[in-house]
Amino acid sequence: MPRRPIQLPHRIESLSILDSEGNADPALDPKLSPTELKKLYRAMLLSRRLDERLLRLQRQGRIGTFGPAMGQEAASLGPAFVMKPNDWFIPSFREPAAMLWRGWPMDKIILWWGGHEYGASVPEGVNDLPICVPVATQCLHAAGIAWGCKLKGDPSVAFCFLGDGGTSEGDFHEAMNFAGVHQLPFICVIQNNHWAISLPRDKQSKAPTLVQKCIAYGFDGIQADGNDIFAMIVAAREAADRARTGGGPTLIEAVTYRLGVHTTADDPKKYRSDEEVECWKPKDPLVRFHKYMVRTGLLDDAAVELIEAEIAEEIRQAVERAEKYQPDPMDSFRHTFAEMPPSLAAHAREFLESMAALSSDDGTEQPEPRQLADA
Amino acid sequence: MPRRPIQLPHRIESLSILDSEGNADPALDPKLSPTELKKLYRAMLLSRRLDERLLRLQRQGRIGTFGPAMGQEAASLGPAFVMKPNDWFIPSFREPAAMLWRGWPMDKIILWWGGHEYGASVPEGVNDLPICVPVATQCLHAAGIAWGCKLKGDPSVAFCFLGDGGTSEGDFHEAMNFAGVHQLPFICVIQNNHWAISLPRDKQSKAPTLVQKCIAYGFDGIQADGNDIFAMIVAAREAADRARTGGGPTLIEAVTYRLGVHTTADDPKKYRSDEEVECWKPKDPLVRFHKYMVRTGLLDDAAVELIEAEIAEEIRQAVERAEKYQPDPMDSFRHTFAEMPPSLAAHAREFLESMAALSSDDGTEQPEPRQLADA
Amino acid sequence: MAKLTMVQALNLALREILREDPDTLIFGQDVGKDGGVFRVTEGLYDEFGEDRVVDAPVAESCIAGVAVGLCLRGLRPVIEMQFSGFGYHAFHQIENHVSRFRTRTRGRYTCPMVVRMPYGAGIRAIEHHSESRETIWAHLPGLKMVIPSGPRNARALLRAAVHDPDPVVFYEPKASYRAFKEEVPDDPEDFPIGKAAVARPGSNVTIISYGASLRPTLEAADELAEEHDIDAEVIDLQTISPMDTETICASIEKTGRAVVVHEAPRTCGPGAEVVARICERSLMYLEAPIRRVTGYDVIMPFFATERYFIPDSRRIVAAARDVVTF
Amino acid sequence: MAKLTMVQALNLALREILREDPDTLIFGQDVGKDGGVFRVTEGLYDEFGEDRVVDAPVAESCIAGVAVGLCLRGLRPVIEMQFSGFGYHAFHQIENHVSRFRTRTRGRYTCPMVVRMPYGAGIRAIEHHSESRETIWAHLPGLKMVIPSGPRNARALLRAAVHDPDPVVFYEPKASYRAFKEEVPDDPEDFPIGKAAVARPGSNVTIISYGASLRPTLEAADELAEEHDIDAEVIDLQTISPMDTETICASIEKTGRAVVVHEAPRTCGPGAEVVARICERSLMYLEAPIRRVTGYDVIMPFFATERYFIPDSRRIVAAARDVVTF
Ligand SMILES: Cc1ncc(C[n+]2csc(CCOP(=O)(O)OP(=O)(O)O)c2C)c(N)n1
Ligand SMILES: Cc1ncc(C[n+]2csc(CCOP(=O)(O)OP(=O)(O)O)c2C)c(N)n1
Ligand SMILES: [Mg+2]
Ligand SMILES: [Mg+2]
Repeated sequence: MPRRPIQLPHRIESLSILDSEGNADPALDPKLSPTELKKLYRAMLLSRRLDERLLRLQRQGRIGTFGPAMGQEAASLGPAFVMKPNDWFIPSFREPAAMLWRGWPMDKIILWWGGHEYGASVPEGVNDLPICVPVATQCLHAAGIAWGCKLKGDPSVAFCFLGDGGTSEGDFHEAMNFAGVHQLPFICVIQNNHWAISLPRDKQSKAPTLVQKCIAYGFDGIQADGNDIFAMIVAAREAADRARTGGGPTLIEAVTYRLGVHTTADDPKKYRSDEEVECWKPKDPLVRFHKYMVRTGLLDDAAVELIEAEIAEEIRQAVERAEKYQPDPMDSFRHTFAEMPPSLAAHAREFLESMAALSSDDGTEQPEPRQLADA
Repeated sequence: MPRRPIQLPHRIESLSILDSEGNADPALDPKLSPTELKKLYRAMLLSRRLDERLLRLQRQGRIGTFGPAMGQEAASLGPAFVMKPNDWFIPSFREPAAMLWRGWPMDKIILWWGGHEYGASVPEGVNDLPICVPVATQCLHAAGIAWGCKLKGDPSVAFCFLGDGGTSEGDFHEAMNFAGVHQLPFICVIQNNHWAISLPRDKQSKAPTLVQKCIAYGFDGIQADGNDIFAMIVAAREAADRARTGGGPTLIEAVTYRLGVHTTADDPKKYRSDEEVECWKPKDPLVRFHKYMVRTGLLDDAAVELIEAEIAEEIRQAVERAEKYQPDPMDSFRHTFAEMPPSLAAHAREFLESMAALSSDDGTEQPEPRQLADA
Repeated sequence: MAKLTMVQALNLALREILREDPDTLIFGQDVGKDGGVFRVTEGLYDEFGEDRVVDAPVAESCIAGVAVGLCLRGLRPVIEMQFSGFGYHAFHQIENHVSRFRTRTRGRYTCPMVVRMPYGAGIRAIEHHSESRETIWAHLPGLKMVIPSGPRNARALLRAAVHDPDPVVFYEPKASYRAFKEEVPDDPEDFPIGKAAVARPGSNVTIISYGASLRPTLEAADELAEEHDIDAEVIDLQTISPMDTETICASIEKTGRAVVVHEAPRTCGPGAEVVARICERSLMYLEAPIRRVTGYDVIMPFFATERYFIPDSRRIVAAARDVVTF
Repeated sequence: MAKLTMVQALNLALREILREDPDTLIFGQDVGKDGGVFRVTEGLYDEFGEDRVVDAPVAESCIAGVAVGLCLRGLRPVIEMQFSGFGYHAFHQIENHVSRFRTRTRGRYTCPMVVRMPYGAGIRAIEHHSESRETIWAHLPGLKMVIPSGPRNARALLRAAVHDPDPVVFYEPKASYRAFKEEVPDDPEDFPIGKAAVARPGSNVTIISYGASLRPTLEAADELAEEHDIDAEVIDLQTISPMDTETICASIEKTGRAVVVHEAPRTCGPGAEVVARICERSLMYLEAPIRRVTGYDVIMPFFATERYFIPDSRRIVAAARDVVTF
């Protein structure tokens, strides 16, 4: 036929399971065990409380600029719940819920925002990448990891996260396309929180959904309610099953909302209305999950209080540990290369002299750089 | 509904009008006048003959590496036919047919391949960009030009060309997305010639068509037979009408084939079969258009012979003009900045001395750099 | 005359150029309603509207490449990379096209754009927000590379950059954004691009610096004078490329001694170029080796320890004393 | 011992490392069946198959970023940018990630990859195919920058680059790809990264060069000896960063005179760094200003006139004579 519509073989769907009142659609409910549900609830709450604590620490000048993830906890926690230990988790910067779930020591997270490389030194035995600042660059790392797994015959899956803004970057495109070509075990989760700092979602792309971008790469996608822990689990599980059985990549658009500031350096009042934020509050993933847990009798006020107390203590201890951390500025020289070349060793000596002079000069206490064997 | 397929508002179609026997579908035929048809035929033949001549010049060492466009003439000529003089034409490197149609002096094209900036110095009064080498980078320029036109209230449209390989670059993605957001008068023509040097189309992207990539950006697209001058004209005209009436961008996938080498530095025998090439020969746009012209009585052998003779002479003269061209190497200094800063002027003096020494040293004839007032 | 911070001075310059020339426009992430993450474009969206102060998607190559198109169409974009650490995403557009359009088309097309980027350490920012990579731009032929050191020259150099017929990469030292105020004349002024300034005249040693390092350099000069009886001449490069050899060498030929100061890593940093030019033209005037007080050849650390990696007046004083007592 | 061109020597090195280490793989545009546009990977696809010699889509950031992921997963990719002029597309991945993974994770993750890129002028290639931009890589902490000058060191340095636990940008002088043959030992050899070589011993003047410029430099040295009675020592840097100050300065302290030669533009080029290091350490040995014979600060022209812009032996001889007779 000389003129005809083109049929697209790939499917995109939208999914939501838990409503604002905390009712789960029985046909779609992933039917988790009470233990699982309680663990998930606690994890979501933990992430929320840690965010709140970090906001206070920032105001007190005890950490630097901080970007909270409030309102987006389900979007990363759902997929984290689905990940196996050997799967790879490639975060952006709004996935503390998933990081905690994956076993990151909380003090590392605190220290990342406190300006310490220690916070990026991924715990041994955990297949995760550290927080990634340059938007969408991590998508290519995830594709590379997924490809590496495939080449090695390792059944692990790479779970990659980015924001709605990140979809505009070339690196997102190049990663998605590559993952499609090689049919990689690659799951890309877009946390569409409707804002990229001050740019609203509809100015980021004319595409009515972000999930439809998967069509450009020839694979499937699903738009899930990102504030619905069940929808996120189901979407991620289907994607993971597909990836594990050689079915290739999946794009998941998690429709969520950034309830707070972009970072503590940001003032959202300049660009968005309070009404919009109010509208989203009832959809808060924690509120909804809480309603569900109470409604199903898995939690009551007393149980929640207990969890809150435990969490408060856990956070208190982590802050304490974090604030005891003493960096060694020589580490910058030590970890530039596996071995220090002579010209860098000369810089290291210069640095040591400068540190010594600084301490003797102004009498202030400076971190004690450990001498280097090779400097 | 908790789980449902997502409906896409945008339309993608495929279009072909002229068949391999030179029959045009009467319902879709753009009904050009005999004069227009003859002009188009001559233009297509001119581009083909120039390509052939450039291949010979390359073998004789009279120009450098050359990338022919044989087999792809209709894909750029169709859109060029639709462009108005004030529209902007942003080529890649396989659009000599369109360049000639737009009025580029043939010697400039020859001199571009001959290693002279003169070949990139766009004729005054023509809204075109020169040949662009870094794949897909020109897409952003086209988007910027389209935006500039829109901001200035200028009804011009930007026509941008790239290859199937180019669609993998981040810049293609960023340009398409931006054009969508601002609903720009931007037409992007992918010349899908099935190869990016040695990478076949199906290894470039898993998407079954390239046109479907427009869905990622929220606008319409059409897959046209790129070896069919009529399909290309109709597709481009619809896109241009949409652009001119504020309807935003269009993606056109021109399905064509690179009949020749990637460039004269390339040996396609290493990676593709002769059978594949043979398969495509009957679809050659020039062959099909020729059949149409003969069938409809617009041309006969004598007429074609006359055109061939005219073209041969035109090319001969252009080569002669091109080979008379004398570059001034000082132009590199002259055109680095509007005004030459003192440190560059010092380099220019050094250069002049070196040129003088070179001429006196080896007695060979060197281009005579004109002295600079400011050097 | 008003006393302004650098942010205010840059804002003033942008307001002036938007008023002056209807073909100018501002394009970058969050430059609109938000006024820029550092507030450099504050209020401009309200005054000039959404067609002249335009928010970009999160895509830096897009910002630069679209700006090329705008230039070709006759506009004069002032684009912003939110942090210089993300300007690398646009490196290919700037190398492949911005720097070349004039020469490859023999002047038929040009790219009179300004690429603003906040750079450098010292504000306790997160990873990737603290580098100084001026070398990579200064090395590219066809580009100019400008770095102001204070409110007054920030305003005057940014105006000049916009008026320049060629592309200018304009690094803004974010550590100096709000660190101090300076008198900025009410009447618009442009400082010439390609000219260094003698920020403090002196006779015993020449200290060459620019950007955020100028303040510790001037402090060092004061201390050298007060405590060590050394009269340092301080040169503020202002333009990294094309570099003003004349002003540098004239000073060296007077003082015979030099120290170069910058935050960028040492290897192939602008300081190397300063030294090389001195050695080519004024070697025989040198009475002591030249010292480079610079960033070390390491990645700028996360902010908890970054301050030890930024040249401070102490290191500059020590180097100048070494050079003078050589 | 076989006499090989540089292309053959590089091919040999790649074949060796693919045989040696099953975790290595080659990834780049047209490296597979096509054997690379310069035939450096010829035959490797046939020997090692499509999982170890892999064609990339036309997307350079993809090549580099995916290679980061491969490294994190324990592989050792050797990636190719088809021409250095398109390596800029990957600059952000290399700056933001390749150079930093070790330091930011304190050694938990590393990027032991090699980024091969043909660079430089002299083969009558089209626009964007003839630049020398080693500075932009040499300036980045955490990266090593290596440039061979002939078949033997090309093979030995590429092997060493692959064996290096850190990322190496490996520029290949395409003008030298087939220009001459050299004996390459049958037994594998690695040359140390970070070490310069004395390519020709001498006593009157030190000429420091690398890559494609080494040949005209050696020609110049011959001419200086034969026609001008000047005995030049030639140093082949081999590694641009980390630079081997020791070898350079030891030579200067012997000869007292220096010329630096490279094709890259002069401003902030590697030559500036060489001069700066000499001035820091060996200034008092210098008997004449140092001369830089380099590319000019212009865009490398299209090929019809490019040869006038590449340092040739004539310019080197003239500079060396000036320096010696100063
Ligand atoms: C490559 C790059 N460009 C710009 C920035 C500055 N920046 C940080 S976050 C952000 C917005 C990102 O928006 P989105 O992807 O939607 O993520 P969100 O912040 O909403 O989670 C920008 C522009 C950056 N970090 N990296
Ligand atoms: C950014 C960039 N990367 C690589 C190249 C080298 N190169 C030139 S043409 C080409 C293939 C392009 O394929 P396609 O876009 O399909 O265009 P075609 O050559 O088929 O017309 C490549 C990789 C380039 N010119 N630019
Ligand atoms: Mg967002
Ligand atoms: Mg193609």
